[in-house]
Amino acid sequence: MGEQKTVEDFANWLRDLAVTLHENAAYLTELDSAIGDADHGTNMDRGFTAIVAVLDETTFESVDELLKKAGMTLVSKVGGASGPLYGTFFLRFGTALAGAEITPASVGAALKAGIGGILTRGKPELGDKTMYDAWAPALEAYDGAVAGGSDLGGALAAAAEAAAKGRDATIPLVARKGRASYLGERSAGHQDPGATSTTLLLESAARTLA
Amino acid sequence: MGEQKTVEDFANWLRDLAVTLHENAAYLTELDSAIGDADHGTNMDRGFTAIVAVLDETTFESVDELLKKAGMTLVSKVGGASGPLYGTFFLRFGTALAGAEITPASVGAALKAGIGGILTRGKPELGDKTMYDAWAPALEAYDGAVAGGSDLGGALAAAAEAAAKGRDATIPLVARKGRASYLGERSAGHQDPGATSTTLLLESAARTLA
Amino acid sequence: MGFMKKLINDPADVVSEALRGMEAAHPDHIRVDHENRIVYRKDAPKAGKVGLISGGGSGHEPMHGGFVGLGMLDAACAGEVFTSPVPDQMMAATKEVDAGAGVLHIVKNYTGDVMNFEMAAELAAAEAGTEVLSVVTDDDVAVQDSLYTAGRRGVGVTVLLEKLVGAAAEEGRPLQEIADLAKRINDNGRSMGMALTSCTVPAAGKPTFELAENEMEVGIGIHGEPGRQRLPLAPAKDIAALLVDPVVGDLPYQQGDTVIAFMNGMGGTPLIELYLMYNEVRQLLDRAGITVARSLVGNYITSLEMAGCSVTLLKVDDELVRLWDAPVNTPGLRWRA
Amino acid sequence: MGFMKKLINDPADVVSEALRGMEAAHPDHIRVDHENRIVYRKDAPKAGKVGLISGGGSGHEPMHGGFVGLGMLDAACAGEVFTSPVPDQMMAATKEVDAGAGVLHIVKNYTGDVMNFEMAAELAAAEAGTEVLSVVTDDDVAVQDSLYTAGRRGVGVTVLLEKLVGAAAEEGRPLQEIADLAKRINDNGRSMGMALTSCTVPAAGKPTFELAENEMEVGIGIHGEPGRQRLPLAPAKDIAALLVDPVVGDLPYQQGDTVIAFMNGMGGTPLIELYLMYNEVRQLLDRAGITVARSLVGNYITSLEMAGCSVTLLKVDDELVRLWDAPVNTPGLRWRA
Ligand SMILES: Nc1ncnc2c1ncn2[C@@H]1O[C@H](COP(=O)(O)OP(=O)(O)O)[C@@H](O)[C@H]1O
Ligand SMILES: Nc1ncnc2c1ncn2[C@@H]1O[C@H](COP(=O)(O)OP(=O)(O)O)[C@@H](O)[C@H]1O
Ligand SMILES: [Mg+2]
Ligand SMILES: [Mg+2]
Ligand SMILES: [Mg+2]
Ligand SMILES: [Mg+2]
Repeated sequence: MGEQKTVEDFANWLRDLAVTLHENAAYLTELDSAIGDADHGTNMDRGFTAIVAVLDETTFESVDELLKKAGMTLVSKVGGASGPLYGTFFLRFGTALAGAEITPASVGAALKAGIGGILTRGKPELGDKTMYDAWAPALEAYDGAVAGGSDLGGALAAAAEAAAKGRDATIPLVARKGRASYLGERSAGHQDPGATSTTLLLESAARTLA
Repeated sequence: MGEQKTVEDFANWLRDLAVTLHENAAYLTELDSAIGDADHGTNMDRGFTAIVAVLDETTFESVDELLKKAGMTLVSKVGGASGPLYGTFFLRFGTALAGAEITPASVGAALKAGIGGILTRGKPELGDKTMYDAWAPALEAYDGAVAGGSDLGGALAAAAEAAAKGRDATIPLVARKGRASYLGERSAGHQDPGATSTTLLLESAARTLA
Repeated sequence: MGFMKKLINDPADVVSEALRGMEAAHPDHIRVDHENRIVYRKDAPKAGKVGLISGGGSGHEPMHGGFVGLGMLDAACAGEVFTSPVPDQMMAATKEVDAGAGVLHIVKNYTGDVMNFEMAAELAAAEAGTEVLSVVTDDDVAVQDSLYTAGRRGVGVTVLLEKLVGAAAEEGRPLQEIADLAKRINDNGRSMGMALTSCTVPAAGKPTFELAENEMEVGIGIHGEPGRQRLPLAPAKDIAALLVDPVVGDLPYQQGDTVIAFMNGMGGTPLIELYLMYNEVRQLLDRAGITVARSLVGNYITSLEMAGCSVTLLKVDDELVRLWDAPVNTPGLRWRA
Repeated sequence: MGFMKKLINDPADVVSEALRGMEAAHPDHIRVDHENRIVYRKDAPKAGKVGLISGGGSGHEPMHGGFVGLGMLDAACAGEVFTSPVPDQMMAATKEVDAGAGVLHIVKNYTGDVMNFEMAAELAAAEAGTEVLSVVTDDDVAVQDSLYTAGRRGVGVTVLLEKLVGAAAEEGRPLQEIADLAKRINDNGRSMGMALTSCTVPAAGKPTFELAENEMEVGIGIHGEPGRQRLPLAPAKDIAALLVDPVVGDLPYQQGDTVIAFMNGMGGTPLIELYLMYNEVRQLLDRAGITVARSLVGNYITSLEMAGCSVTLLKVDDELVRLWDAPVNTPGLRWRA
């Protein structure tokens, strides 16, 4: 439980996430059909299938190398909006953990760095109806849990729960970023696909890094 | 009844036929959809609408002029297979009546000439699943009725009845001429559109020239 | 009448309004006689050149109006949708493009087209003394050929023939030579088509045939008519074989032959699929030992909004390849000009 | 997964198989790096010439791969269907076509495209020292423009821009001038599109949106996304007004302006309807006092098999008309070459 997490644990997270995204590919694409271009599930599935292929081939010495490679793989294989966004997230998440011990605090700082990457690339603001609407409350909840003494698993569980709330909160929003913004008022009433995949990512992390 | 038919009577036939074809345009096109290209009703309707326009504008001195003009109008306005076929029919039908008294016999000879035009243009044989499968028995029945002493109306009624039988007999046939022939065996089970319009033509004649 | 997913106004005006748009779009290539619905090469008649005329029902765009211009047709007569034009149109066009060297009528083998062009040729010869020869294209191997039937349909080869014969006419060759060349091209070409969907004749208002979501029609023509066979949907690889095999199997192809390969879309199939299909076709031709000298991929002889495709192969020699490469400048096909 | 009326094999292979077919069809124009899914102009890099690169999701054919060749692009990067390509592709293309004069990236304004191209430009500049400038097209008036949103989509103007800037690059003009020209072209172009039907992303297996038989979507983009408004089906005349009015109403058109008018099909709409629509568009432009210098009518920037169309107007001066008329020799657009 409270033990130091290893490269294997993070690799297992990525493998679990790949399975989850594969299982949810049709669902994510369906959400993207309503207010986008019907590819978010395929995009995420393609990216994480590629990550699993890398994991099968390569042995990683450190968590940061693993995560940076995951980010580079997403950048190279996904395309669309989600490729650079999730790719940059993992690149910066990994970079922040370079040389660091894996602690609730260091992971929190890395999450923040990763989300910073999303902000740099996509310039989302809260309420724009994007994945950031899941990431922002997740980070806040994570930090709060750590401040309250949670271990990594607990903090990730709190983050996942907050992400899910943020994801649900995207439903009534009128999109201002991403493809959904082209629909104007018609984007209201639909859940953002990226906020949904972000929630799956954090739920998987809470499951596998507990 | 047995009186000599005038230009007006023949003009009335064409007008009645125009109404009939207009009313049956969707039906004829539907038949042509099954084994052709979905235009027979539109073609016939366009042609006879043009004939009515001519009738509204022109006074004809003789039956043969009227019928030749009808034929030329069909040739000029219809196109497709039915334009030259019905156009040539009316051209030769009219030409055969030039200078002749309108009698059951002269009309019979003219019908034969008209059908000869169809044979020249389309080279149909009996059983090819074309309009000729209605025309051929119609002519035979007409001649038989005249030989049996029928007046014009009676002979036309006999012709129309035989045409209807010929039309129905096209249903099981495998087409060898026209577009339906492209379907091979799949053309069987469908009624030929041209045989159907030929029957309408003769039924209208029997109605208006009785 | 049901709803039609078409960009049209009154169904009766489709052809004439489309011709107006075409004229507006291509002022450098064509002029249009709207009363007679004839698309003329802007500078027709060309002194000393054999006049080339084609025509047929509308709904096959860009054929034929889009193939009017330098190196191809001098005039195209547009009929109603899927209905052959009338002799008056071909007569008017024949007189207009005759520059003293005679006129060739390029006719697709449909009963209506053949009869209407025949009447026009008779009348034009009688009235104006114009020398008219005709070539009838009949390349569709989906149709059983026989003396007792209407014979095979004219489909994809018509496009290639108009290009090749157009180039020959541009060289100033005499009418009989042009007609012989046309005949030779037709004899060396074969086609086969298939449909994923039906199409709707505007005046009819509903699809000519119904096709379930798991079905396709194989052996279709270009008039929305049903095909020879209804089959379950299949991968592109299998569809390519269904089209290529009967084409290659029919005379006159054999190992070592060189062809122009024409992958045609029926109107509603996007280019990405046509390229994908062409990849399959090329693999089959490679395996059959047939060399492709030139390729044409796109929507050139269509059936309104029908989804589907056809494959045409034309056996060529060096002369035909040279004629293919010659300049052409029409709305629908253009190169080296 | 339901049935798809598409000529494909495995949905995952659509893009790579289509690229193989494209390469087979156009051996004189292009070569394809299949691993990186890049379509190159056959003779790239051209010494001394600014390299022009575009790219984007697939499903818009002939754009962009069909616009590679003399007088247009040097390379096009193909993403998955409706998914922007990845930076590795743009980086590879950038290095390959750089002939010392720098490279222009032509990017349609979509979050994914912009981000991926940005990453590529950063990396290419860092790695190889190639000078890279970018132009982002955003001409779709269906989308409300605002500082706080993703902004307008890049649609039809992209095609015209690639042609015009391609001609300028062919003249050997320097990178900054080319980029300025591109910016000016984008600023002077506006578009608006509509759909009669949805389309199906192969990997998704079903239509992106559902549309009843009496409905149409107005204000759509090119990725099968729903539009701004769902309206009852209307005659071509009314649809033309729905498209032309917001385009003309937006800056910068006014009475007396001269434009290139581009009537584009979305992929499933046949040419006969596009010409008919263009006739309507021209009448509206006449009434607005706008002169059409050049026309382009056809399926050039598409959305798979979607039925529908878009109108693009680009305000031009004599120089732009001259660049438009300059030779172009690509699979999708070709003249004077
Ligand atoms: N500017 C942005 N900032 C943050 N997230 C964004 C932005 N634009 C889009 N997204 C996210 O990306 C998701 C769409 O991803 P995807 O469908 O894979 O890419 P694309 O939109 O290019 O098709 C959206 O649901 C949204 O959450
Ligand atoms: N060779 C022929 N001889 C006689 N009648 C024919 C021949 N070919 C076709 N027809 C008739 O023409 C009818 C079709 O007419 P129509 O649909 O108007 O023309 P098209 O076949 O050119 O579309 C057929 O139903 C058939 O009766
Ligand atoms: Mg998407
Ligand atoms: Mg018909
Ligand atoms: Mg017809
Ligand atoms: Mg996308």
